[in-house]
Amino acid sequence: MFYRESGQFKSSYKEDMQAFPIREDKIGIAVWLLLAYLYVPFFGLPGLEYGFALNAIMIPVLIFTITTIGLNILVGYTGQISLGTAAFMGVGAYSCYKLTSYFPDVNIIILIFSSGFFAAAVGALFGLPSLRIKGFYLVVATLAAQFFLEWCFIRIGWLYNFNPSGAIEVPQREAFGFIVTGAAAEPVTRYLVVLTILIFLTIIAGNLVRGRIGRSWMMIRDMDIAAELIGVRPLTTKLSAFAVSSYYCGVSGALMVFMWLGAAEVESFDVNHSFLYLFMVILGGLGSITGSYMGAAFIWTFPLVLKEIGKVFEINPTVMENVSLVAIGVMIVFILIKEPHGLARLWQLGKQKLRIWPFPH
Amino acid sequence: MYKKIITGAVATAVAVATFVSTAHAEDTLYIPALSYRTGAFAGGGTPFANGFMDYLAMLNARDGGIGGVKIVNEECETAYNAQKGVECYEATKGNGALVYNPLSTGITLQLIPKAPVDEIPVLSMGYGLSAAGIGEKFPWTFTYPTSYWSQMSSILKYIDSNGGLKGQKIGFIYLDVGYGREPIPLLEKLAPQLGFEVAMFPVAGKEMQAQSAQWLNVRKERPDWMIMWGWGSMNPTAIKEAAKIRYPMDRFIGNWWSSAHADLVPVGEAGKGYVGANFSGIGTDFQALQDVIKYVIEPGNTRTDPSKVGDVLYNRGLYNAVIVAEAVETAQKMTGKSAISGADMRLGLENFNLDATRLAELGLAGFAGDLKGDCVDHEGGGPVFMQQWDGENWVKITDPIAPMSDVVRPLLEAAADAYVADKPEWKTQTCN
Amino acid sequence: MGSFIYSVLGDPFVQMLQMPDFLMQVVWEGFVSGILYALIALGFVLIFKASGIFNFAQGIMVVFSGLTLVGLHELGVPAFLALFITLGVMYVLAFSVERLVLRNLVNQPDIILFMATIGLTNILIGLGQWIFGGETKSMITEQLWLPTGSSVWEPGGGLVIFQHIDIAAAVIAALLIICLALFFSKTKVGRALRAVADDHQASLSVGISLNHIWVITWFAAGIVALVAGIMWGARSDVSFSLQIIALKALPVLVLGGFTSVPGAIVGGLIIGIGEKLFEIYWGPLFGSGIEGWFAYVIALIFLLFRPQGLFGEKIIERV
Amino acid sequence: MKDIAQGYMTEDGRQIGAVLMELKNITLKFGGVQAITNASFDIREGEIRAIIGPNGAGKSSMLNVINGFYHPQEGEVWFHGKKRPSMPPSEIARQGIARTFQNIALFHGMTTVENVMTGRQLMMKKNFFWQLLRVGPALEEETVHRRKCEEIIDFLEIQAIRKTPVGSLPYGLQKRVELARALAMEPKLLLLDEPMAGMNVEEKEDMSRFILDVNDQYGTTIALIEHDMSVVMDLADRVVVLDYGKMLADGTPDEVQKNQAVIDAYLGVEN
Repeated sequence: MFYRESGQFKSSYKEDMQAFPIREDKIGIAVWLLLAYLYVPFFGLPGLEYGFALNAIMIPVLIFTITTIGLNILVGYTGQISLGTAAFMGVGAYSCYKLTSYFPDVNIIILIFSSGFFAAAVGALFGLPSLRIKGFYLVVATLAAQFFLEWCFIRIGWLYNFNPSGAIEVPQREAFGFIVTGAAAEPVTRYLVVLTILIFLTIIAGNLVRGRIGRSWMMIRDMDIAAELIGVRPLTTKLSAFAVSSYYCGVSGALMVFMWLGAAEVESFDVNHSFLYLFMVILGGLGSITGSYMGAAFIWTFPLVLKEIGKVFEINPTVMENVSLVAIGVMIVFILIKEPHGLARLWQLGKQKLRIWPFPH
Repeated sequence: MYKKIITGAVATAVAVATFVSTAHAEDTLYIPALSYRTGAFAGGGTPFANGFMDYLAMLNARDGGIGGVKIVNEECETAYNAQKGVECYEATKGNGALVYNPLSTGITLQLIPKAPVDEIPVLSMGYGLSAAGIGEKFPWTFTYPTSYWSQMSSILKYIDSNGGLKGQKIGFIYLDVGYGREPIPLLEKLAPQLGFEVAMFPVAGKEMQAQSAQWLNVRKERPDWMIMWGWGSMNPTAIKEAAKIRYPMDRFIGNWWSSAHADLVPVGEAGKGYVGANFSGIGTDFQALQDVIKYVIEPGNTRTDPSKVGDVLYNRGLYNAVIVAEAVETAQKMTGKSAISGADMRLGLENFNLDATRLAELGLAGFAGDLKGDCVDHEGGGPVFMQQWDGENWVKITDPIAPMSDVVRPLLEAAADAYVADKPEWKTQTCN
Repeated sequence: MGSFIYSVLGDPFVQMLQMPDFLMQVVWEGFVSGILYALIALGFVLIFKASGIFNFAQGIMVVFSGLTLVGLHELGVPAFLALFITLGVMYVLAFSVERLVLRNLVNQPDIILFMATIGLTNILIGLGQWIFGGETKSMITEQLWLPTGSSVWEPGGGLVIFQHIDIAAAVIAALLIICLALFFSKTKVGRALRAVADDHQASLSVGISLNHIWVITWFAAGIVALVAGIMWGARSDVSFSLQIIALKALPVLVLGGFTSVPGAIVGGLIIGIGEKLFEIYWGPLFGSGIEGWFAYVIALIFLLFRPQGLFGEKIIERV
Repeated sequence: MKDIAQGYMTEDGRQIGAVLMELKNITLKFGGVQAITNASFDIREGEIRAIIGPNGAGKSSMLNVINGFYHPQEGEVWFHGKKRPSMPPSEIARQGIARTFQNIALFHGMTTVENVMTGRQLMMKKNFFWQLLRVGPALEEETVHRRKCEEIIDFLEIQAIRKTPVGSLPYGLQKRVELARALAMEPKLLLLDEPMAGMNVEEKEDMSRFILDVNDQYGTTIALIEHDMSVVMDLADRVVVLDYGKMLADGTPDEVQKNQAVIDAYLGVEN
């Protein structure tokens, strides 16, 4: 009724190759964007305290969405599993910190984007073994990256300017005349910066996965031998996936520390966080950018909702924390069994239902 | 099937939407407790949180709160995870939080810059950023009753008074994260001054329970004394390994996060002689603790295992609550308001006076050393005393040992300057 | 430069020769942790052989089984009854994993199954903390009649200390491996297991129930996990941080090959002894504390040159 | 056998050109197993060359040698008159050799049109940064190749399933998509590994027609493996017969059919 594609014809391949060929989808995206830019900055989220809505929900969810898109490029699109996500984020965060100390006057947003390149380089380096090894062996290689980098974040004092607390503390920096980092930065400024970066990176990821490079990733994922026999070079393809994925992780790591946490030590980049991001990818949907949004939002807000439910029923927060661990585990298994394409696929099915609503037959 | 999932998703969405921040009436004192009873360090987080919550609950039950105002003490689980810590902070600060006790160095570091902006003080009791003890530079952060650096200097004094420090080799075994590495600059500075040698034995966070390599190294290096900055399951493992290589226990000293019942009970007899630093009383032989038992534990309004009341970490959590309560009361007196704000609380934290008389009034005679709030000194410069494990329990073995403030203070000031240096708009204060 | 070369190639060996008793101690400690790594790796191998699943939850199974045992004992259950019940719990776990997870994921890509076991890890962490609390617990060593204390050997004025529990760990691990070997070669079920490992299709055609086999292997992996949990718990304590240490089994598997039981044992010993030697004699060059990643990096380098491991079979790809 | 040194005319009147690929004394071993023993034959420009033989004769292995997935222990592969050095299969694909697979190797996560587009990968040159932006030249390029793919889709009559994920297609159609993908590569040499296996008569007829049309319209050289002898005899210009890795015969379908060794080893079963 409200959602249909019949009657919409494409007269050129260009039109058919758009990200959202269906008109209703375009309207939907526009509504989301309007909400994100015009509603949230002024009113936060309905029913929630403004500061909480921005600082504890919107900003982290947007940042984790970048991480999830990045990891999805690797796991969902290229089929290479990685348990080193958090460490690659750390590379981004520590490089950004070093860049701000070397170039205090450069626009911080440029530095955040640049720090992604360091993560990309490190990611590609640890992705090298993926040429010879596959599947579970790669798990071990990425774990090696995770643990080795964690060690570096602690041991190389230069990375945190030999700060006795061993942590990186975000200095105050401005961009375009606004304070965007440090405690004095307004949540709404940080929110808008993160949102804009996310949208920019989403568009780029969307372009990549629909084009030649994305196809070569998916070829490797679906059948690497056939891909090779068609002329895809496994090394460059896998490395490009590792690099692009790590770039996203690096940028999100820098954003996480600079736009959200304000200070971080190695604990924020430990292996448990790598699992968390993998869960976001799985739950959202392997190989789906929309799913990345959903996965990040769901995994982050689910425990918060549980906490609130716990308060209502006066269940102590420890129990609720454990309930959320178990529930997320169960959901992961359930999703893998029932719908490996995750929430994104459910969303599509929902839309399909809408398409024929209210006359399902 | 999909119908169910979608219904579930809708239900979840509704639940999110009904996330109403519980409005707290003006006449309560809202004190959030960022605690961790899950995760790798739950063993230490649980008793601390219990002590903190039980004392405040006792004040509510016995006195009707502080100054006649009820305390609302809300627990938020952080799992010792900095991300969840931020989320807990944001979830609670809107309710009019008076003070944050982050109970994790990582979370403390995140809250320090937020405190002046949101005007809610941070009390990181004996953890967090040592430099925050400089009140002029960190008006909103407190590390009462002392800092890691002061503590280390007290431990060195203890060694000095037990056969001298000069020419000795001190082994330092630490959890290889920010917390464990913090005293290293002090050790490196003091070693040449006081003529001792240091050997470092880092223990990686995820190798906490596999320390045989470190202790083999200890056996190779043969230090005269061992000092430990450990936490969680690192502690009992270290003591067990020390016993294995037959390291003399009475020359093995843990800091105040490495010498609790939770650390030594699993070791038992093998840990006999192990020394630990502490700044809060042991046992339940205090009127205030008896009140806690009477008003909170016995009626069952708690999650505490009754047998663990009076344990080291329980009492430390309780002491944290005592400082908070005292600051609240001071603030109430100073401002004349019964329901105070975070800014008032800051005043209270700078002006309370927990001297021996006051402690006795609170039913805590001899529970801790004198502690006086101060504008300049947010560290308290408090002494620590040494306790020893007798195989079953902790026994206090020394009087409070004052820190080497003359050495520590300049170091703290330098660190504070460094912290502030790259923050142009950082708010400092001048005292008097 | 010269002194650097000396500190890499000279000094460590000089130290070894100067203190042979200490070297022996280092090797012994490495041997014992190697045995424990091997035990955990063995759990991985069992499941991988029978079902091709890389069971990431093996590490948490070690913690979970240990916690169940200690937790039950804390509730007043006598030690050996608690042990028996824990075995029951591990069977129930194996059964439910097969019924609720594996059965529904047959024929899915390996990567999906692997991710499912990560989900399972989360479930077990949550359940374990929920039921038994997150505090560190001490293992009921004496109640299980395991030895404590130590013996000293003084070769030529030196000192080597052997913890009795370590000796027990080595002996029990050896017994367990022998039992498993006998089980595989002498019993009907064991032979069926091997058939499954060799060829799923073929074993189906001779009428072996795959589901039944899976339950048995997961149960066997559970038993191995329990033994590893008891031993590690007795050496330090039972806590959730053991789970990450258990991941050390992964580099062990890389070295030994995913499908080889002797590979798991040899790999475990190489990693265990190698990382101790490296940490003690070469660690100071890196500022010590390198055990956290050493094994992984070794595995990584090894992967580049011999991806199938020491004992694994070479993979021939077909189209 | 006719003298074919300079090319020859087929029965249906097509002119066959010079040697495109020549395999000289190929021997391939897997451990102790000899998959191919000393096999030599050539493939000429524009011809349809069939490789036949009983199961296990080494036919698929031979295709794998041709496209570089297996490296023979002995022997040489000459392509375009040059000896081909040992190189990874992706490079060989870049020289213009495309293939289909016995057990369909489509990319199951993608739709038909995306699968066909993968065949154009090698021809798309715009670099990473254009790809990021997907405007101007990159989009132009994408459109050009998309148009080409749509032509092939039309040619093979699979327009209806254009946007369908290939995993859900019936077997026969999957084979056709695979052929489309290989054609999209505009190969100089197209290798078809049992293109008609598992098809019914009607599908086989369709597929035969497509193969002939491809050869006819695009002039593509084709080497194929097939079991169905009647199909082979209809399609192929020349046939190589392998048995247990050894060459039994090489020649036109008629010649091969009359060859006593072939009849004994293989066709003999039918007679």
